Amino acid sequence: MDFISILSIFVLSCFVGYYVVWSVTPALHTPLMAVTNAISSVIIVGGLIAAAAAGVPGAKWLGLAAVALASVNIFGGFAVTQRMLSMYKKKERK
Amino acid sequence: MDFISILSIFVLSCFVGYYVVWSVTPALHTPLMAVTNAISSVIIVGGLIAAAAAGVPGAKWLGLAAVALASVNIFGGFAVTQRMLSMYKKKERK
Amino acid sequence: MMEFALLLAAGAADVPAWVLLAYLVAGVCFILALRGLSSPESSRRGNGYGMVGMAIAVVTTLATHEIASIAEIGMAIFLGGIIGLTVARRIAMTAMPQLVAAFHSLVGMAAVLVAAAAFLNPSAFGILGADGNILAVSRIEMALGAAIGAITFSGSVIAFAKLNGNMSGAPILLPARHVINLGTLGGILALTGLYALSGDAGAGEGMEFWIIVALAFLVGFLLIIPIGGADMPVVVSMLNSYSGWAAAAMGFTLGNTAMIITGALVGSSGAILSYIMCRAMNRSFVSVIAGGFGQDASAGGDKGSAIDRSYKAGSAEDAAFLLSQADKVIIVPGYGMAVAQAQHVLREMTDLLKEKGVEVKFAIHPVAGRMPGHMNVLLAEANVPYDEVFELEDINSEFAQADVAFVIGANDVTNPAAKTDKTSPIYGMPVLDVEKARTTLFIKRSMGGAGYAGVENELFFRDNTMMLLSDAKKMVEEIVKSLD
Amino acid sequence: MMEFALLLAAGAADVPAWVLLAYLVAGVCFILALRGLSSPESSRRGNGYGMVGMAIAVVTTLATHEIASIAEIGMAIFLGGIIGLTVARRIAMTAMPQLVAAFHSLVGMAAVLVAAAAFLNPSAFGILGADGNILAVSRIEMALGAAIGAITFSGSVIAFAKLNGNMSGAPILLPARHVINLGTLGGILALTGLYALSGDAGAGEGMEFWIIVALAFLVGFLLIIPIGGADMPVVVSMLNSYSGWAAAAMGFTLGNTAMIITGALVGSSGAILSYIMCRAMNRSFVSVIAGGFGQDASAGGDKGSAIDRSYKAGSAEDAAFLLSQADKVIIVPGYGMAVAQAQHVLREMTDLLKEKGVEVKFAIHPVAGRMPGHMNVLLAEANVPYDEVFELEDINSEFAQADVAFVIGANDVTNPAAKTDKTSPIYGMPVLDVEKARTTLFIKRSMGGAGYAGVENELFFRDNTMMLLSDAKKMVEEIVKSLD
Ligand SMILES: NC(=O)c1ccc[n+]([C@@H]2O[C@H](COP(=O)([O-])OP(=O)(O)OC[C@H]3O[C@@H](n4cnc5c(N)ncnc54)[C@H](OP(=O)(O)O)[C@@H]3O)[C@@H](O)[C@H]2O)c1
Ligand SMILES: NC(=O)c1ccc[n+]([C@@H]2O[C@H](COP(=O)([O-])OP(=O)(O)OC[C@H]3O[C@@H](n4cnc5c(N)ncnc54)[C@H](OP(=O)(O)O)[C@@H]3O)[C@@H](O)[C@H]2O)c1
Repeated sequence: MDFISILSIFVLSCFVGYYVVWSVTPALHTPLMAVTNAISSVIIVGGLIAAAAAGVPGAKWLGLAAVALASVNIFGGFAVTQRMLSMYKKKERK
Repeated sequence: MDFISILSIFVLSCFVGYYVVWSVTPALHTPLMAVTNAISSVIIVGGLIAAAAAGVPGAKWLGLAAVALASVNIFGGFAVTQRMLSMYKKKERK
Repeated sequence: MMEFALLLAAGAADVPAWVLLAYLVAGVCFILALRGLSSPESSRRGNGYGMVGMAIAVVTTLATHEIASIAEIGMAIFLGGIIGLTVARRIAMTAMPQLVAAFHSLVGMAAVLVAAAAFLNPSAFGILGADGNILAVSRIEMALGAAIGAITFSGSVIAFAKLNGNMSGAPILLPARHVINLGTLGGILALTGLYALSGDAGAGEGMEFWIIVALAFLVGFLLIIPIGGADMPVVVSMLNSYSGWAAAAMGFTLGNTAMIITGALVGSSGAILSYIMCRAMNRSFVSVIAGGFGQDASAGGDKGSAIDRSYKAGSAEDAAFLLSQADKVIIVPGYGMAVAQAQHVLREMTDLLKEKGVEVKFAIHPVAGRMPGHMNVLLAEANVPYDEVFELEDINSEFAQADVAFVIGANDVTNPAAKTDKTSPIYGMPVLDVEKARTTLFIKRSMGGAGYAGVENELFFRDNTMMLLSDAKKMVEEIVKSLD
Repeated sequence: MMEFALLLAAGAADVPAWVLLAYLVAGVCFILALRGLSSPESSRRGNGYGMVGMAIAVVTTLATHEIASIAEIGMAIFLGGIIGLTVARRIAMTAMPQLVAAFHSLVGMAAVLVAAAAFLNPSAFGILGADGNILAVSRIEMALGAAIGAITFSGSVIAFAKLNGNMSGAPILLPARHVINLGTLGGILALTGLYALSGDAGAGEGMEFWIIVALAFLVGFLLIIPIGGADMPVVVSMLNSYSGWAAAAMGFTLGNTAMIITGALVGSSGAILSYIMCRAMNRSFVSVIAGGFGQDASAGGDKGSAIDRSYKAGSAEDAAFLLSQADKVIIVPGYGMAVAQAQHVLREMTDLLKEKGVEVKFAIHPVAGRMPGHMNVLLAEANVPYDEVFELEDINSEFAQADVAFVIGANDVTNPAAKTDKTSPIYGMPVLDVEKARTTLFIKRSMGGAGYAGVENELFFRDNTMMLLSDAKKMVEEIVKSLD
């Protein structure tokens, strides 16, 4: 991808981010913080690339460390979000 | 630009379009119709490319016709939108 | 895999970066143009962004192409601009629905012309492959762009003719029309496939392209004639959406960000407005597009009984008396106000009432009139401040405290049958609770005439309703005289 | 112009199309994950989308790279996953602010590690230029990504320590701290520029990179220590935003759509939440970041006078009597409820009241507690149905009809000084009108203790206020006993 494509994608994503976050209901702002945390661990992709490559061993260990840290976040973030969200219930109508 | 970049831009634009249109106040739905009309004449870009190229004369005339039609829309659309919008006024507080 | 990768390799690889950037900026300007419409204050600035975006797109294109004849292009723009500006200045606000339809048809035609030009001169568009054929993916985009454009064109022309009264609004129902339409659409898709796979697809080669265009013109015509005149607003909005997708398709061909963003914006806008209208009318989009509503309904509505039942008629003086005695008046305008062009004199009336210390508000139903936001723009034209105009949800609870609900040319949007009568064609549509006001005044021309949905309104025969039978403009003028 | 074009030519040109498509799909999944949070019903499905998106991104990456050792990678993921899941299962809901801060620090550190790995092994990332140097634009992206990541890391560690009580919440004010901070930030930017322009920038070459990382760790630390513990929520949210921008910067380096979309989403989310908090507190973002609030305010608040003035204290029995006699009770929870973990017993109390036919609602101020949505999640934990919980705008007008406003551990969000006293630090912040209820009950531990803003609350001394001085959990337990 050329730089301008990436830039275009970034600019449009900022608009999407703006609108999508404003549409989150205030009651779910805490889960929002947790889930954005989880998805920002997509940085794991960078760690995997570094860890996968043979060659420079320093880079590989850094990559593995990044993968481990990001994994804490991914599993922890999604799980804690799920735990919170499962608590939000409607009144049971009897 | 490669196809996937274009596709990415398109997909993100659809999200932006969805949110931006829902955020338009219902009182301005008529101007919205007029202004979307005006901006969809960005198709004039295609007409200009065809009209600019030397060579195939048929294509040139088609391009010029497209430019003329799109221009009606651009000038007419923005002008009528402007005319409508200039009518929306707040109460003058005396 | 190789095949697929080749298919995806779009042309024009060596466009300078600043050009791509300029188109991106133009696209962002268009986003800001629509974003401005979130409130009247920001809307004028938004429109400015739209103009800037268009200027950037045009100038960038002109600057990056070897121009054969700038004079001819200038002429074309000048000619189009003059016509556009003249129309925009002259048009009456009540004619907006027609105008929008007419403008759509132009966008549709322009898309067809651009696609045809790309077909004849693909190298100018950078879509000619190394083998002398147009790139397969571009062929698909071109064919679809042309087809959508053609449907938009012929559909909009019919919509214009019906809205403008050049053609009867009654639905014209061909036998087996659904089969014909689906067959033609299927044919277009099949031909697109054939064209994409064809081995002879150089510049101007391939009859398939022209047949697709011809069929698409036909389908646009066939799709719209069975739809009743009153359903046209939904159709116009749908066509708006189509014109957006056509622009997006051409944007794919040209790899042009501005066109893609615009296409997605316009496409969403049309689709969402259609959805909003259908929801507010409690009708399914499919039933609108399938057509025939206007006719069935006017056959089904039992208008006959209206004349037999007793109702209370009033004069302009009675109305003026009731209004001037009231503490709070809520005005409900509808399609009849637009027909009679009564908005200006209505505004005079509210001024007089306000001078007498009466609190006056306007209540707008989401589908009052014949276009989304129709009433708002007419009231704005008559200088009614927009902070005195309220949406249904915001004002509906206030009718119970109002002394007078003043209904001028609205009918369906006040009909309580929508709340109670499951057999009514408007059942389930939200309505304004005008019957909760102490007195309800109804302006319409006759007891016989029904509204858009063709159903009778129970409210006309209630004790606390007074009918003011006359043209809306005349009636309000007389009320103004009596108030003075 | 050539230079510029070269600068813009990012690497890794021959990635197969399906890979790019997969990352796009992952990005769209993340959008849908946040979109799901627009209502509790759709939120669980949204979270599912998020997981799917992450799985797609990970699998795609693994499938397209020659993997040296899948066992090691598997171990790293397994180890991280176990820790993450354990923490997620064990953590108390009241500790969410700390947890979020801790997680942020991990994302920040991961970004630093990835940038460092790219620095050492650029060819694996496809960012090695033909001249043996790392591409200039990638150098900028890497340096910025590493710097933002490092700031996020050290800042989040401090925020965690302050929120978790490992470190005093009091702001630590270095002399000339603004100058030091700005200088260090300037240094980082200057070094980034030097590094980008450097001629020796092969794999692992360039001390600038490491200095940038070191300075960024320092700046993160310096930026956060002067900020009071209570301002931490705004800081955490700001750091969230940073971690998003760091991910986006790495996404530019890798040309990875999923990372770019995520970065923009997370970046906006953090920024908007910070904005919402600041607006609801009527403070400027700059004043939060400039630091020192907690200290100034507790010095400024004239708490001394509180003890001298007379107020009406009540017992649990008095409260139980008033509550059971009421027709309508509105409960206003605040930070004190979280501290005392009183949400479960509060829910028992409301059940008893509902059995007695009392109408009970919850009113949540946008910044009640110490985190956006803090009270909502605690009440949800205690099984309070979310349709009994209302936002400020939706319920504020109902206090006038309530017999009892039951304020449990909230203070600032009820303080009428925000409406009347221009000199108050909370002036202009919207507050809950608890004083309009017939009787107001206030649970807090002592008359001396003030809330977050450190200002006195006039309401404690009003005739229709009854103070219930005790720990919130104990007090509500006693009320429950008396109600039985
Ligand atoms: N706004 C949109 O976007 C949109 C789109 C599609 C469909 N629609 C439909 O349009 C309808 C709009 O409802 P509405 O209540 O505004 O209008 P309506 O139900 O169509 O009623 C119009 C009323 O105005 C009266 N009228 C017509 N000309 C008049 C004149 N010159 N002077 C005085 N009265 C006159 C008619 O009675 P007489 O003939 O007896 O005078 C009729 O009672 C809804 O059913 C809606 O679903 C709206
Ligand atoms: N939610 C957010 O996102 C956010 C972010 C940043 C800042 N803030 C700020 O935080 C504040 C929140 O307001 P708030 O009304 O919820 O809380 P507050 O004003 O901080 O007051 C907390 C109250 O709880 C009492 N309390 C503490 N522990 C208690 C216990 N164990 N049992 C009973 N009472 C206890 C305290 O009095 P005693 O000490 O006498 O018991 C105090 O009156 C606002 O000023 C807001 O601006 C919120």
